Amino acid sequence: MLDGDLSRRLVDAARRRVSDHQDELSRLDAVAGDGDHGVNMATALSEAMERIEASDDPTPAEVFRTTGRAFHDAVGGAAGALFGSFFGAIGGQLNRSDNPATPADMVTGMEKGLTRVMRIGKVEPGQKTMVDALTPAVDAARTASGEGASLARILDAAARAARRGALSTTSLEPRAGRARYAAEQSIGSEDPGACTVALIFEAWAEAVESQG
Amino acid sequence: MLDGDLSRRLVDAARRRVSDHQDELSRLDAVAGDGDHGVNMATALSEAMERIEASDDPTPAEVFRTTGRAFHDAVGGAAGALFGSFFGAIGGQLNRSDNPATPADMVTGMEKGLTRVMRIGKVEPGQKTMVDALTPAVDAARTASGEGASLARILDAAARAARRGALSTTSLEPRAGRARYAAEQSIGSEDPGACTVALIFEAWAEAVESQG
Amino acid sequence: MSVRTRLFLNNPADAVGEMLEGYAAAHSDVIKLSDGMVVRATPKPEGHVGVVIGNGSGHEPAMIGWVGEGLFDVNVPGPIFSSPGPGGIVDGIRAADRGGGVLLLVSSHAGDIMNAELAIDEADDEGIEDVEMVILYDDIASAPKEQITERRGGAGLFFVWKMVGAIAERGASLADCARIVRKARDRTRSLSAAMGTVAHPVSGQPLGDPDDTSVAVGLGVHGEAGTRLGEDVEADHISELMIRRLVEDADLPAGARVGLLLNNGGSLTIMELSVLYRGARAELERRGIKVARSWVGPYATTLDMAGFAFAICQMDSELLALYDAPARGAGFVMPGAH
Amino acid sequence: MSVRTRLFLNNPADAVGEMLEGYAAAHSDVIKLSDGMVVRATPKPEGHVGVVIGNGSGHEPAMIGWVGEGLFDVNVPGPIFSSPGPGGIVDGIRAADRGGGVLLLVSSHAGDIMNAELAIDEADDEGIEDVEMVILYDDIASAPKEQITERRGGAGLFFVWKMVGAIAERGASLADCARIVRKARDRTRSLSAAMGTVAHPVSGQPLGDPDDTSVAVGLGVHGEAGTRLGEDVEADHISELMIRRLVEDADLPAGARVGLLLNNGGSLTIMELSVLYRGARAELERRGIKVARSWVGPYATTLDMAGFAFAICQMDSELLALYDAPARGAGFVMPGAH
Ligand SMILES: Nc1ncnc2c1ncn2[C@@H]1O[C@H](COP(=O)(O)OP(=O)(O)O)[C@@H](O)[C@H]1O
Ligand SMILES: Nc1ncnc2c1ncn2[C@@H]1O[C@H](COP(=O)(O)OP(=O)(O)O)[C@@H](O)[C@H]1O
Ligand SMILES: [Mg+2]
Ligand SMILES: [Mg+2]
Ligand SMILES: [Mg+2]
Ligand SMILES: [Mg+2]
Repeated sequence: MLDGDLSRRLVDAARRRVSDHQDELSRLDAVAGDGDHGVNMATALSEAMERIEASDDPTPAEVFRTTGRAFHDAVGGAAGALFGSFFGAIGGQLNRSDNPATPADMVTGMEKGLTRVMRIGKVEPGQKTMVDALTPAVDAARTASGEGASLARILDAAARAARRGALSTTSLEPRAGRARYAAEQSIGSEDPGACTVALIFEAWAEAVESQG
Repeated sequence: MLDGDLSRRLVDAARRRVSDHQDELSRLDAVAGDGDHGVNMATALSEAMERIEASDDPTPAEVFRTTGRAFHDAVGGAAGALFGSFFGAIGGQLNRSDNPATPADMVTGMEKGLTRVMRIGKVEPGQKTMVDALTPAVDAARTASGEGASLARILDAAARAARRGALSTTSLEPRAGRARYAAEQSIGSEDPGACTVALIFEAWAEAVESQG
Repeated sequence: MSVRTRLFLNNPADAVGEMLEGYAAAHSDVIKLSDGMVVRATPKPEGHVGVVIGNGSGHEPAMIGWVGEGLFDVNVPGPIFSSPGPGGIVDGIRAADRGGGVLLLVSSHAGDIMNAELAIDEADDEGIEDVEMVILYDDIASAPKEQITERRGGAGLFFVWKMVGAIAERGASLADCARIVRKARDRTRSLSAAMGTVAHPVSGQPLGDPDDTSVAVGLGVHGEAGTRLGEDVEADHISELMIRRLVEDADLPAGARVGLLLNNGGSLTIMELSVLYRGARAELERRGIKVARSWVGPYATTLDMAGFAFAICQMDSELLALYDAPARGAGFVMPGAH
Repeated sequence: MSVRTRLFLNNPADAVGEMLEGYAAAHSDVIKLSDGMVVRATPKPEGHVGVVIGNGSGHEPAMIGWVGEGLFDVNVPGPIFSSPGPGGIVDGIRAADRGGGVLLLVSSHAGDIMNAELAIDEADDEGIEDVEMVILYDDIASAPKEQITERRGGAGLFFVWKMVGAIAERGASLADCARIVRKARDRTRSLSAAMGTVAHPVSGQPLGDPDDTSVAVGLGVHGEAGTRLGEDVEADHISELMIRRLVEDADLPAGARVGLLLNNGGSLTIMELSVLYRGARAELERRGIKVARSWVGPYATTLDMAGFAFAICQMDSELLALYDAPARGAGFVMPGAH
């Protein structure tokens, strides 16, 4: 079950993982983008954790909505809008659920988040964006959840799928985001946003597993 | 004897010699100055030759005055003013002499030129400037001329003295020109203006010698 | 040649905030800082349309230097190269609202559009009505003409900013302001060029290959890569090639009157800008196109990029009058008239 | 970090001439080219004092951008970093002569002074009378205070140019113009800093060690070397140190009112300038000195040098009024008032 404390630990695990890979993410973004993706993600997640720590015993909904807003306020840009809306959608769904929330609530939130990202970003899978990691991750989570799996198993399946999805972007030509103006340069290197998605799900899977 | 044709060939010899050493002179100026001395001198002497070639059978006075004005017009800066006034003074003296002029007229012109340079530049010998090559050159020329030497012998003596003078600037600390603001940097390298003086007298000595 | 990775800053993470403080203090007669936004020192009269823009930092004097009389009412600066989030834009809309409606201008970049759209929804939720958003683009390198709405925003948008600022200052309606914005946009084209690249001041990451010294045409304002022209290209050749592409894209006939803008993308010298301008002007004249007004200088920079952009805007008498209307901003300069 | 040795130019040997053509064409409403000189598009009334300056190129917008109403009447541009020769200066004096006498201003650099002195003699020979030359200096790094007349000219001279331009425009006598020049000069101090160096565009020669990335204080406007401060110095530290040296050299008491100028020596970003300005302003305020007017931007550049200079001028009501008088030049911007 997903309570406020676990939610907080999920965001913190994501923060740590992304910070550790910050330079790599910026380097990936510099290939055809503006080289700030790692800074953006690390900044937003730190801001999120600061706000969460400052609030008193937050609910899961509050944790995820706060995270979404931190992305919107602290980062802006494409990824701020998209990741912020993804976290915000999870928070919105959890707001409609009991506290603690069920794994199924979390999966529904993730599905809503993916839908929002695709609408706001005006992208489909295959355009070399974060959606290429998020779509398989959410699919895998939905399947696992449908089979009645635990949150740990669900997130583990999502993480593996996200990583495969992120790797699959290497050979794609970008069709969205500012990288598309320099499409050729980017072939042969992974999409930074997709890589962040994989890192977040991997951090979540480990965090839930380690709590047993 | 110094006629219009020989005068023209002196300026041309100086032009060729300085152009060949242009990069070296700029490099010397970059040590503590603004790195343009070679360009300045080469530009001025080319401009001088263009003007001289454009005039019909010029007198020695006309050749040297034209050269002085070319320095003033085409280069400006410290060296434009100083070298321009040096050549102009020779021209002014030859204007008062017969055509062709005697070696003694030429030496008197050089003496006047040195005096002007020291007045306009407000420098004495020992301040790491062109004057440290020009002073010994003019002294040597005066001595040789007093002994009744030929123009070839006079210029040869001047060239040797100028080169020794230029080399002697290596160990000096600059006290004039913009190099003085970065005095330490410049110790250990020759003054570019002094080096140009040596190059010019060497070119003159060879040009006169080769004509026999 | 390579990039300057160390700037005269304190902690680079504080650079945007400290810049805003310093800039507002130096120009306190024109602008002030309010909640992280740049606003006019003297607000517009009640009932007039407010004009707002949000944008990433690192492009100064855009847009902090363009807040003032006859220009923007509010600029919401985001992090370096990154549009502000929806919350900031909603604050900007609120600050610009003088009861006559608010025009939210967006230079077409994925992040800017997304955040603006999120902000419009949020403003609507909060009951702020009468907000119109217009997306602007002009960079002919970013999409073919058939997909003109896919193009990104470049230095040509300064024509649009100037004209809408002027008509809003006169008290025109929101609809009329939006009409001018679209009209000016549709008559504007830009194209950029640069040599080398710049580094992101926070990550220190160069945005391109620092050892590639060739000239590229068609870069984005955040250092997004362009097409390499090769080394040792003469300025006249570059100007001619760029003007040709602009004129052809805009279908400008002989006899057309244009405003010509030459944007300093960062560290070009006035010597280079003047030589490039001279070449562009000659090419336009060869084509029988009359340069009625000229702007040469820094408009939208990319930190200290050794690059530039040309932009042209086809004038008519309505646009020309708006272009010539007085304006005042910390980084605003009136165009030269010929 | 290293220097950019290739610029957007045609043949570098033609750069100054082509720059003048392009710059004059872009700003044809303010200036025009005449015999290689930059002159006002609309000359001053008869009987007024003409103000002339000659200087090396490569420092734009100095001084080509400062010709116009309330500023210079004539600028005689020389080759890159090199003052024009006496012939050009005499032409400039002749062009500026409106029958009220001519003021020849010289920024103290060896070559500039020599050529100006030769020109004064030549003008005298030609029967041009009523020419007064004033030599200007402000750079505290170039000589100790006891040898103040040995100091060289720096970015602070823009205070002097502005004030003399204003009083000459009003029709003051030659003596009164010269008095203002000396008064403003004696109340002005400047000091510069930079990292790295630049290359001479014609010779391609870097003017310093291109691999030395440390910050230096006290450079000359032609890239002459300064004193190294070390690497990784914070902007606030540099601002504080420089302002302290300026205030102490000028003996400014608490309560003094100053104009503050922050000159972009070439390629600094507005982000850096704003952060540096913020630090300087804070240091002046800590000392109880009131910043009455601010100028932040490119005044005298050294091509694309990553450097800057601070200058302060102690105001009184006479100088402040001249400082605030309207003026118009292609590169002139009114100071911010606080
Ligand atoms: N329109 C879009 N739809 C989906 N994802 C996008 C879109 N635009 C950008 N992204 C994602 O955002 C990532 C870039 O993020 P970041 O560098 O932080 O933002 P910015 O592009 O504003 O600098 C890309 O790698 C991509 O995954
Ligand atoms: N005041 C002076 N008196 C004599 N010679 C000088 C003086 N100032 C400069 N020079 C000479 O000029 C040379 C520099 O010439 P150049 O680089 O062409 O001029 P600039 O200093 O104007 O760039 C110096 O090496 C020195 O010999
Ligand atoms: Mg990015
Ligand atoms: Mg020199
Ligand atoms: Mg970005
Ligand atoms: Mg020089």
